[in-house]
Amino acid sequence: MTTTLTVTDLSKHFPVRDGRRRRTLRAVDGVSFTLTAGRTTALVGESGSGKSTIVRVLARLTRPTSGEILLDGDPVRSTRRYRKDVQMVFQDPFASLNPAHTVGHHLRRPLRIHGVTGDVRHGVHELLERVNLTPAEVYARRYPHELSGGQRQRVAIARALAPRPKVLLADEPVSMLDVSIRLEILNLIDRLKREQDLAVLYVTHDLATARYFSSEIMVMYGGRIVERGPADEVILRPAHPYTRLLESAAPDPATPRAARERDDGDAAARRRGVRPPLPQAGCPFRPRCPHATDACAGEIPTVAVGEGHQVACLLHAGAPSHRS
Amino acid sequence: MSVLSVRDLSVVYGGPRPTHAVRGVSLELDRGEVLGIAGESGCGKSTLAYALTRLLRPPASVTGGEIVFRAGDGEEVDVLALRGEELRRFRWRRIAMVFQSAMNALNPVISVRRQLADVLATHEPGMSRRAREERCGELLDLVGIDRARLSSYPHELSGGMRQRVLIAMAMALNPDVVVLDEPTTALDVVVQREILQEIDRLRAMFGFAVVFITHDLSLLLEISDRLAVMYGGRIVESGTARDLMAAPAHPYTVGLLGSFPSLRGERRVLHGIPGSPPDLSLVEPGCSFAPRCPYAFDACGEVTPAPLPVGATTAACLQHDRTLRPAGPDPGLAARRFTAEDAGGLRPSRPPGDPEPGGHQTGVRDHGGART
Amino acid sequence: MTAVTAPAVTAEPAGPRRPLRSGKLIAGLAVAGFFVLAGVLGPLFAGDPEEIGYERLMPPSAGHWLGTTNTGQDVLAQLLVATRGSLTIGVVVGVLATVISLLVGVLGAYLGGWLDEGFSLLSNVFLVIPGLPLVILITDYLETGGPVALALTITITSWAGPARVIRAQTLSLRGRDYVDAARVSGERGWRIMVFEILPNLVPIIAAQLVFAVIGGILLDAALSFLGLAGGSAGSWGSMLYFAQNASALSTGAWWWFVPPGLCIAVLGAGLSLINFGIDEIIDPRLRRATS
Amino acid sequence: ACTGGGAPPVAAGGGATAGSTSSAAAATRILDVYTGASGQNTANFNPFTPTPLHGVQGMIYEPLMFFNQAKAGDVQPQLATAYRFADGGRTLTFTLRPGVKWSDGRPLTAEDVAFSFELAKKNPKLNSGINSGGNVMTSVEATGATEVTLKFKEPAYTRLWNIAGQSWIVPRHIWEKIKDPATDPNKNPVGTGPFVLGDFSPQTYVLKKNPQYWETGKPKIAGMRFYSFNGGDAATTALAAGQLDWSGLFMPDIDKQYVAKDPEHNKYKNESFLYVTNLVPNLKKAPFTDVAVRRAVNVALDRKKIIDLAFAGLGKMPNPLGLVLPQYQDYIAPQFANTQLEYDPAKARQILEQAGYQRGADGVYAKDGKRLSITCTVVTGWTDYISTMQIVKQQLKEVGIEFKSKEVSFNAFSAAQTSGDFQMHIWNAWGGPGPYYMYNNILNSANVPPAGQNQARWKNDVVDAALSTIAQTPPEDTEAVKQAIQRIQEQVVAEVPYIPIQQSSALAEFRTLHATGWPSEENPYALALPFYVPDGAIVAKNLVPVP
Amino acid sequence: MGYLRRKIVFYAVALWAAVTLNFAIPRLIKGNPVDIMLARAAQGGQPMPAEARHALELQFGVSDDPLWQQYLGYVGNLLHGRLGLSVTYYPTPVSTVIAQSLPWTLGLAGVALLVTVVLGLGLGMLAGWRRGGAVDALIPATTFLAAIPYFWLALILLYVLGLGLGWFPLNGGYDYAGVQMGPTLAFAASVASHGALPALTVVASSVAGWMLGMRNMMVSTMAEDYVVMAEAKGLSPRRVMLAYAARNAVLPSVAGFAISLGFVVSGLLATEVVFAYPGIGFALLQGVQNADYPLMQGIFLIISLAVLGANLLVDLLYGVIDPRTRKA
Ligand SMILES: Nc1ncnc2c1ncn2[C@@H]1O[C@H](COP(=O)(O)OP(=O)(O)OP(=O)(O)O)[C@@H](O)[C@H]1O
Ligand SMILES: Nc1ncnc2c1ncn2[C@@H]1O[C@H](COP(=O)(O)OP(=O)(O)OP(=O)(O)O)[C@@H](O)[C@H]1O
Ligand SMILES: [Mg+2]
Ligand SMILES: [Mg+2]
Repeated sequence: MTTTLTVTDLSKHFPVRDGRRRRTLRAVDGVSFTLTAGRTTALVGESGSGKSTIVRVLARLTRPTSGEILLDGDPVRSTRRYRKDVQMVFQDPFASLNPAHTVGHHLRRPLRIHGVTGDVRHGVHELLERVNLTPAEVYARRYPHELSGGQRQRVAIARALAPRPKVLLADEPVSMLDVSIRLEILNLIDRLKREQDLAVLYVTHDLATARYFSSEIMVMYGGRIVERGPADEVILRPAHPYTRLLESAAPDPATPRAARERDDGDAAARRRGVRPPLPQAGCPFRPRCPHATDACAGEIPTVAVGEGHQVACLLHAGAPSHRS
Repeated sequence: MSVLSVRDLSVVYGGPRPTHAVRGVSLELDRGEVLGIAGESGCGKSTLAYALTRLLRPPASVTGGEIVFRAGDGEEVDVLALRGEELRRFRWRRIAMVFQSAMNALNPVISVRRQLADVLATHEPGMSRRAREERCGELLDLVGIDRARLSSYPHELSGGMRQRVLIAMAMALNPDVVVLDEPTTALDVVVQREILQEIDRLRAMFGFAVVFITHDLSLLLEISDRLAVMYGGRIVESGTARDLMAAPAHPYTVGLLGSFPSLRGERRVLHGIPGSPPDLSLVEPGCSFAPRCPYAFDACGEVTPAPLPVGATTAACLQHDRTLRPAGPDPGLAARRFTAEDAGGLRPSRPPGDPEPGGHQTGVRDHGGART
Repeated sequence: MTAVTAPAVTAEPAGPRRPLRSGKLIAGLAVAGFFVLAGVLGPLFAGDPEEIGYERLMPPSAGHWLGTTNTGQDVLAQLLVATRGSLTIGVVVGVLATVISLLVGVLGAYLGGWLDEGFSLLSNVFLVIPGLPLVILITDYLETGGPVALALTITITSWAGPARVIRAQTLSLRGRDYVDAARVSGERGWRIMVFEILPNLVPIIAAQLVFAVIGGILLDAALSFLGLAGGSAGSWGSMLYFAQNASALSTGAWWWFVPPGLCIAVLGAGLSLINFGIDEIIDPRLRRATS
Repeated sequence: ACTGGGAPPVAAGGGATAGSTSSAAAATRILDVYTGASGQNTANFNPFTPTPLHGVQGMIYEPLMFFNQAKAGDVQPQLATAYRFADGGRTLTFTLRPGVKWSDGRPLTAEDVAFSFELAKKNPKLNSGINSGGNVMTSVEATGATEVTLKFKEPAYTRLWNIAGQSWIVPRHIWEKIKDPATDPNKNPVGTGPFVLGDFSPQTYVLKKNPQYWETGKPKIAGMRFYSFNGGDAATTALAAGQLDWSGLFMPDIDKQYVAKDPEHNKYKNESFLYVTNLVPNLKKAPFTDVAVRRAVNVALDRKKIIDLAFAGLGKMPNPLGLVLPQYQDYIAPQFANTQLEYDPAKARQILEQAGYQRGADGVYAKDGKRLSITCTVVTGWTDYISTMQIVKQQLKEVGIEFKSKEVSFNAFSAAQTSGDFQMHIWNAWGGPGPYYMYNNILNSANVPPAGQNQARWKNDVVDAALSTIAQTPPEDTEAVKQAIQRIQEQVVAEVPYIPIQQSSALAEFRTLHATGWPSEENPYALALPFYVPDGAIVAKNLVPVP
Repeated sequence: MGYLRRKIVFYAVALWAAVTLNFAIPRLIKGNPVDIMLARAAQGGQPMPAEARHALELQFGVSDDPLWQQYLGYVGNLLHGRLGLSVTYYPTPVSTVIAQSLPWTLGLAGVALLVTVVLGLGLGMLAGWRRGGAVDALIPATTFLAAIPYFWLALILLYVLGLGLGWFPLNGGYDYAGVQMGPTLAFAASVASHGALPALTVVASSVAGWMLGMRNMMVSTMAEDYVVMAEAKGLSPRRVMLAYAARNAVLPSVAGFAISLGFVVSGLLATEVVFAYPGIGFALLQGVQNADYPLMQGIFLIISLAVLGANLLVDLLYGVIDPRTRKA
């Protein structure tokens, strides 16, 4: 049976202070998706759209306001058991390793905690070898500051793999790394995913790597998933105005400079310096959307626009809708 | 006629282990053009930018070379010789700079108005208060920010707005050159795009030359006229964006280009550049990229390569040195591939503990290798 | 997105492997070491500091290296015993204040919520309530305890500052990814506090400890000098008190008055140097450009 | 009874050689005085409060008579010219001096005197000691224009000092209008004394000459300025710098610190017969319940060394009788005429061994498994006592007694005195104008704290009876008084309730640059201590400015 | 909890704590004013007769009421501004004693603090600006100064500059014999010359802390991009130093100002004793020595209130100088 992590109607609200008024920030608002073993799901979206919040909720670092998380169809068990199955790789490899401990320590602890049987030392070496940090004995003795960024991130990945998890959450795992080593790390995650049949959630800003490394892409805006579908579908045939904006903004040397300047109305959405606040109901992108109508303030149905390709936008509401 | 010529510039951070951050860099910046400088973190890009704007502070010092600025009327200024009042007047009016992080480049406790007006008050003391106020408003208009925001403090602005304020500030005196040191790295892609377009528009309007620094090669390829690729304090390859993309001559450039998947294009072999950047405190002969270079051969460890014209670009790589390789560069390199397997030459000895580059191809759907 | 790969030179938090090379630190440690040695071994070699003799108010001589008091006691012997006393007070205050501040600061900041609100309120209140008057009042109550009770009292007024510093630092450490990473690994709360956060607080703790030691010694000196230390604790301060009582300075007996004050100042400066050294290790920017 | 005025002061020799001051300037010169005040002055000129400003008692308000403690039996008339006991000491009549005027010009009347005594009687808060006739007074009446009669429940012979010498006479016409005499600061004092209030500030104040003072020609000096210092050292500094004309500071090295600075003018007098410093054993606590221990300690002390080292050689040898000598030489029982305090460590050990103590391995005697260990409480920072402790410790160690000293705050010390929660402490015993006073203070079982100063908590029937006898005996009957005193001496010598350390060293420093006429060994017309009441006033009015 | 609410709770609790500590501590101290006064009288040679104890107890209002009743009474009196009568200066009200001494302390502390802060921040700024320069080289020397106990420095200065060289008067708040208190030039001059040495002591021993703090902040601030940017803008060095570097570097010092007040008060206490300065520090010492509960309470309360008030002021001021705190 393949492992799945199913998230249903997940919400996370933060009380925030707006000048003198208090209001609720819906960082994540009714999000549902499934992570499947052996597959990478990418989560993209603009800064502040709630990507990290989802990851933190899934990693049990933050309590959700509402929603259900099922691991292999079961509701979540004790945190410790859960953590054995769901692990996380952080964005910043410099911050996610404790400067006071050796690489060996970072790997030994999860092995001990999760009762991995057998020789712990051997387990550590095995992990290091799996992420290509050889000779393992040498690396096990090093401190994080003696490693380069890429090496650190590999240690972080090894740590996440230590309890033999089924789900790996990776929150922008390479955005802090130099371009030249990003690919290596992504390739490593990809390989491990296949070797260990992991379900991977890959959070990123970078549409290009999202397309390359994942089978499915989910696009978030304002706490909601506004579009999802097979990677190539979403990138090459974006349906939601926000996805289109995102896609057009991404640098792509393959596309000639002039071609970027096509006027699809997105420019209007870009010209604003100030981000309008998120509306309380309806489509969150409405205030920036060139196609917005009054109807966008109402209920937004999720419609399928292709094979497994869904979008929450009234522009496509003509198509048969599948509520999620 | 270049507005800025840099010849053989070297910068060293003093201390117990001096860091040779910029090593004999030569550049020409033409009036009105966009010169992109790309390179890995720590390769000396910012140091170069600070040297151009004379902002280096101890322990950094320029140890050699010269920087010449040519004003519109042809008058030449030896930038490195400027002192005191002269230097003060030269700054910003001639070369302005936009910093990487607008959050840090704006003083958090002074209002936007005062930070803008400061420039005007210093460089145009004759200007009346009212005129200054008006000009500040104009500047904000220019970058698409509401004038009312003049009274705001930096923390009250979004990241994109702050970056725009910085750009407005750079425009204040109509400078000849604007140095942009990673002006958009901290921003959301959408906002990043807005800012880039803003810069492009203003450049068209005022005609200043731009030195654009970033590690994001795909971005540079898109926006710059000419490109220089830096590695280990040196410029290893330069040329027009089109030429560089089409026919990179240096293995590092090849590797770098291979690190960026194309958003919409064909899927192709993707690989990183294994290994770590060089230690800039070591001054040894030889090519600093050699330890990571799949095409390195014996001479690479001994001879420091000089820039050579290779096709349409200029590259500092011994593979193209006919005296050392009469047969011409390795075919893999000629085919612009960056893999050990493809490398026909000797495999470089790796620094201890560096991983095998193995596995870097797995998982990537290879749609036919190199482009044609 | 920021790209970072080069071994960072500046932003690096102090790891245990960071070389502790700092001239100030070494000089400071040397001074402190000297006093510790004097305090521990000195009294064994010095004569009886209470031995009263007929050689009253004698200037330094071969017999009495630092002269005698108005009752003919040997100043050097007294100074050595006082060194022990002052150091004891300083160290006890330092350790206690640091322990309390660690408990309050780390627990509060890590657990957060009402506990943190309560703890930080408490430490803020203790910070604003003037210390010396409070200590004066309390020592009066604790008349009998001797140096340890005095140290306890001084501690009451000296834990709050360090607690605030440690809390702030813990708050910042708590937000670090490696703490979250440890949680994701399944580490328990106390283990995270003790093994993940505490080691990274070490430089700050050291700085606070040193600071509290200076504070303890100075406060004890002030209290003793005012005659409020509740019993002659045998510290530099009480030596000064007795010297002052006997008008040592106005009778020209500088050898009685100057050494204890100088000891306080030199030790204080030495400890400050240690602090600077630690500061420079935490924040290398503070190093002198030339060093 | 006594007659006559105060003895004319002997003119001090020398005289100012620096005589740049004209005699007119001398006459207006204000002398600078330090009485030991510290901190700020607050304007309190109410003589009935516990701590009025120095000079209020004596210089502004006067008592009826002056009891000179510097000279045994010397009693000088002041506002009263004579007194008379009747009715077995239960009635006391004063004859008042005629022609005395209040400083506002009104005459002093018998009504004023009666009112002053009545005030304390009516107002329990005022009854706080020196200004009281005690609550034994039943009535007070002006029995004539210059005569006042007081009646008592019990014979008041021994209370004459308090009644006549330490009770302040205030003008009725002013004080009857004062609502609460216990707390009124009496900002504009009107008295009969030789001085009146000049200017006042929280830092300093001046009492200036009362031109209509009853003793003609006095005072001669223009006035005195009273200083307040925040510490002994500041005062010492000022004194050494020649800023003060008169003070009562204890200076261990007075010759070096003070006299040497200006040997010609800087003089001092050691009033060494005022009190006795005792080690006070708590007789209610072991081991002092055992007289052998007290006696052993008593002979184990080398007092010469203690006085030399701890009291800078300024104290006098005390005697086993606990009397101040030579003041009361006449009262010594013949059998004790030549008794001195012994220093004999061997004898101390012998006493202990006879009493059944055995020396332990640590060199300390023990009995019934209890080591002979004494803890003596001393006030923090009282350096001469602390030094004493250090010497005593060494000396007792010699004879096999462990001695520890414990320094506590004055607060805690005084609380322990009252509660009896101490084993031993060191304290001064003071007397009065006669041997009775000291004995009564420290030996009378009625005066066990909190009531009085019997700190040893001694109860001896013979002593109590003797003290009671003296209280019932008219002072004229000196022989009866003497016999009673001698009965007490026998008990004291046998029982050793206190262990005397030294006879007082109270220093009075005065400069002869601006004034002469200070008390001297030859003419001890009053204690030279400026803080002593009313002696300070007596000295002040007898000073002669140096032209 | 919101920022504002947190602040209000803080001030309320701090105030309550100060008031209650103030009530509790003197009651925990052994001894009472009557015992003290009797002991003092006895020690001073004028032992009081047995009746005196009761009279004194009446006068000083030594109370056997249950503590809570005393507490209520105490709080009630405070609310009416009644601090009771001082024992030491009986029957003077505590408020009068405080009113007499407070101006001296305020004046001395105010001037000393002002000089310290201005000097310390100024020197710190210069030291940080020219790191490794002449001013920076002063730092070790000032550290040594800072480690010297206030009172010891005070005494040494007193003996060297006062007694030895005669440059300064030895003690007191002004020349008591020479000039009259009043709004005259002579008085002002006398106050100034008497205050100079105590103030110098305070300045000398506390300036280092400010200097060092400012220097370190300055060094950190100088590395900030906005300072580099200000330089890049071609602003004059003076302007960069003052408006960009120092302006920001001073913020933590301002925040620490109120906290440091407590230390200044403590230091002043010892200094006042040494210089016989007629301030509140010595009054407190007297209060303690005489078990003068009302006086101790009054002074402790005043000091606490002053420090709290200063904190409040700094909190308010901080909002003005650091716009970032206005929101949040
Ligand atoms: N603890 C918190 N308290 C209040 N608001 C929060 C908290 N954590 C996150 N938020 C808010 O929730 C929203 C979503 O944040 P989140 O970090 O999930 O975004 P993100 O998509 O990961 O952004 P980025 O790409 O910048 O990492 C943001 O507006 C953020 O300010
Ligand atoms: N103040 C300094 N002292 C010593 N070395 C320094 C200092 N600043 C930078 N360096 C070193 O100089 C080299 C070049 O730094 P620089 O900041 O120019 O790199 P960069 O290319 O701008 O990198 P990034 O992309 O991370 O901004 C690096 O190796 C860095 O470690
Ligand atoms: Mg995020
Ligand atoms: Mg840079």
